[in-house]
Amino acid sequence: MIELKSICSVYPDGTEALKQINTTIKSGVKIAVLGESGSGKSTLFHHLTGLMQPTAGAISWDGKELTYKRKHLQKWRRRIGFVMQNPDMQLFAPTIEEDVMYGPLQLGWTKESARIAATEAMKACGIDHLRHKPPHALSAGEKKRAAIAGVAAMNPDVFVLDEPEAGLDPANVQKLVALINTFHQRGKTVIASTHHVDFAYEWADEYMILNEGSLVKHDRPSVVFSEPLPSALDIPWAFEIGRLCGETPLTKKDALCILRQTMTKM
Amino acid sequence: MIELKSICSVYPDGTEALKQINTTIKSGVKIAVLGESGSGKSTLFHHLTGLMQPTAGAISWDGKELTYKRKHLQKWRRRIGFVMQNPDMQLFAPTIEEDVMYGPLQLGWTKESARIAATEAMKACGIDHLRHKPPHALSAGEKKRAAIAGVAAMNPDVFVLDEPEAGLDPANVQKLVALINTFHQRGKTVIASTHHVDFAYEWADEYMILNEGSLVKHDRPSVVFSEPLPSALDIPWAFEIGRLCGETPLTKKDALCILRQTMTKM
Amino acid sequence: MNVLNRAAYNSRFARIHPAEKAAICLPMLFLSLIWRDPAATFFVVIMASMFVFWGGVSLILYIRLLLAPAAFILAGVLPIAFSFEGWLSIYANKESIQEAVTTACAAFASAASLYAFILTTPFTQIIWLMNVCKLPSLFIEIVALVYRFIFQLWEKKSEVIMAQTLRSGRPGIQMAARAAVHIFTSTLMEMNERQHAVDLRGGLDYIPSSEWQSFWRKKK
Amino acid sequence: MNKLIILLLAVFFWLNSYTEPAAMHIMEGFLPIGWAVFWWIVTIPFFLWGLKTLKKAVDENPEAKLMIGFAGAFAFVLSALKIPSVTGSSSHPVGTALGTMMFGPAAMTVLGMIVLLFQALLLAHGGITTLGANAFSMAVAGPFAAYAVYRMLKKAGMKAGTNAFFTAFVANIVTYTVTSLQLALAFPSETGGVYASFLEFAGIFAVTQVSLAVCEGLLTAAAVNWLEKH
Repeated sequence: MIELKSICSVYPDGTEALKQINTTIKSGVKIAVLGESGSGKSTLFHHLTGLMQPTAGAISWDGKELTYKRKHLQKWRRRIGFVMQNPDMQLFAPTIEEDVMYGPLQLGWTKESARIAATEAMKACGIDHLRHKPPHALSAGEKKRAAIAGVAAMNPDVFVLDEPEAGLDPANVQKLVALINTFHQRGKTVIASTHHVDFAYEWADEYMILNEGSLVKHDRPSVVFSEPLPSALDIPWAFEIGRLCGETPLTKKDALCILRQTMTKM
Repeated sequence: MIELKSICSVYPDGTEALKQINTTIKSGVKIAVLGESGSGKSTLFHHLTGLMQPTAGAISWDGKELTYKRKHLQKWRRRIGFVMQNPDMQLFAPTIEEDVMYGPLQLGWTKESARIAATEAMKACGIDHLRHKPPHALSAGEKKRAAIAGVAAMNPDVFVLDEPEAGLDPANVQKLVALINTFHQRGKTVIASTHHVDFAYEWADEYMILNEGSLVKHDRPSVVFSEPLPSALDIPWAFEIGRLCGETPLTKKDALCILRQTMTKM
Repeated sequence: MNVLNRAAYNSRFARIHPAEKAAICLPMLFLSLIWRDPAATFFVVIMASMFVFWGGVSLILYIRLLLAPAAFILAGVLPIAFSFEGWLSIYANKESIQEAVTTACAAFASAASLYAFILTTPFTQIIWLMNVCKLPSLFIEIVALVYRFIFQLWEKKSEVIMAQTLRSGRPGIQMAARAAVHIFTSTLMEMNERQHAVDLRGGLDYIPSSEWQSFWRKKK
Repeated sequence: MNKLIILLLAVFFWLNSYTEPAAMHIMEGFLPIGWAVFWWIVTIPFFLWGLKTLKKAVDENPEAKLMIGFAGAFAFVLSALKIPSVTGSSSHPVGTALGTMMFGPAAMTVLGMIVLLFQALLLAHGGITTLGANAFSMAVAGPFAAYAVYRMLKKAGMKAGTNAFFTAFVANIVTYTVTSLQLALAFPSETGGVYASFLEFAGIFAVTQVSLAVCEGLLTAAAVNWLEKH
């Protein structure tokens, strides 16, 4: 369980990127973080992963506060894996396999155990067959999954994904959703930001809504989407249709199927 | 009117990127190009803008075939503006204003007329207030609009946009749709590729569907979405709802409104 | 680097005509070079600080910037002040120490005036100034390109370093080396796309096109 | 190969962190005005010559401009990579030898001056009045010496990698020697004149400079081998 206690973040030039964030992230949940560009999603992730130190407030894991000492940070990042938005800069080793093994090797694992962890992560992400290719030979969807595999190989408890579906085609988005659910089944926590609320609706248990640096809401979808949202955010199609039909479909297919049934019944 | 006559494109390594593309792009239409990653969307755009020369076939404008001579290419590109997916590749002047004025000045316009064109383009794209900033100080959405402004300042007849909405938040996507419609009202042709069919449905008159290098379809939405699509593509929510309710809403708001009315009527 | 650049285009003088700023800062620079004297140093440093303060730049940043050369100057003037006289015997006299002091003063004062200029003048204006000074156009074009690319590469660098940090990479020299190699190869991969962009926009000639405000003339 | 380059680059950065930057870049205002002007005058002809060769290259192949822009930006970022402070540090232009072999010594003069200009204006490191002197040591003397060695060894039939090692080694040592000489000329010693002063300026940094030169030699050799393969 991660607790954020009145986290404030002020940039050197005085802009307040985060204002008094208070919330708790239970383990094993899937959280979608919504909010327009500049609302503080990335900054929040930088604080979650210890890349930035809050101006005020504290962050703790199971009651133990993050001290920002080197040892503690290392341990923290071992448990919380962050996949950045642009996979190009994240895949820095000459081949995919070497890249996925980078994290475990940095943690001081033996080559053997690093290779085993990497192989498993690559399999989970469906890029096992690409292991000997250089990163630039991969498609956008494959690169994204390779970046996720590099984090998964370290076997963290929490996955933080920054706009994972940006630029992916629908087939790759479906693979991503499946991957998120795989992690969830293994007991991991998944936190992902996105601009596409329909994508989020397919997998998220909880939603965090950020607006101008404040955490406006953090709740289940039934609560979040029943109340008015900040102007720039949409309500998922499936939620609206479900509400009209009195059911709770999550995917497009289910929603349209239910809609069709309801319409013919009447 | 642009005509593509059995365009084939083969890469040096032997992969066929485009297979026998035959179609006509009428002036003043808004076309969405759909297809999964690697289906040839980008290659098609490279051919449209004369960046690549087809292995076989020809491309012509109002019956005049593109010869790929420097003079002709220059004239061609003056009339077709291409906004690439990654705006960083395209913004190379030290400030936004200079960057937007760049194209007109390269065409040999006077500074005065270039400034007038640039100011108008920046206003249309909503980045007028950023004119004196360097490109690296802008957000992703602002950079994208700056890149579009740089193309718009040259006042081309056709705008070709490669995945313009990738990575934009809903508010910026709405601005983009408005911008596309502005161009349309001024009599311009707009061709944009995207992975988000719901975004395309809000503005597109026609759809091109690419699959493994072949142009599977090029038609109006009512035709395209009534027939079976390649597996990786979705049907827009609004289209489905419209079909069920017997109307043709384009945006989410309209579709849900119509749906609500239909449901209560019954 | 980013700090200096951001300070420059956020300063109150960012839109002021670069020639006017140069007309204030460069004479101070030459003054401190010619008039190598502690009194001149004092005068120039005070003037430069006032200019920076008036320009709305944080004085703390300015002082922090000036401290760095101060250390270098000290290291640099030691060999001027002292000389070896025979094996392991160090010699200094009044003249050589005097020379060391004036050199240090001149260096410090000129650094102060140069930094005052840098902190209030965005690099784009410096490019414009070069153009007015009739420097060769190819040189200016390359400078403008380098300026833009530096920040793109810098962004990449920050991302690679961050990606390594996140995966338990230890900050240090090896990380920097890995980043350097990755930036180099990934940039080469992009070259084709960049060339396409250049072709599409009709060339790479830099044509300066900005307009500035003035300290004294009211805007039309 | 990639790993070797990373390793050598790491050693290079490490060695570089022990060099006093003032020794490699003459600070703004450090030189008396007479010497500052003198070095500007000496450098300018080389600069103009370099610009002429660049112009010819760009006219023949317009795509070269983009490449030159990137070479300059990369050299700058590399020199600023090591220490994340306000001013940045590490002054030595890595890759003088590589650039000389690729673009020729005259073109390197222009590129080197651009890098020095950005170091002065974006990193506040080096200076404008002393740019002439710095450019002469780093962008004129270094590349031209390197080019002479490169041509000589190439004629002698030496392998590209080994050649690159010596080229880079000489570029580094010549740059450093010329900088020391410039300082000695401006500030001759009371007792021993220019010569004693030169030994003094040169002596302080001899140890790190020679090891740096060896390391840059190895690095350049590895880079040349890597580029040949790709």
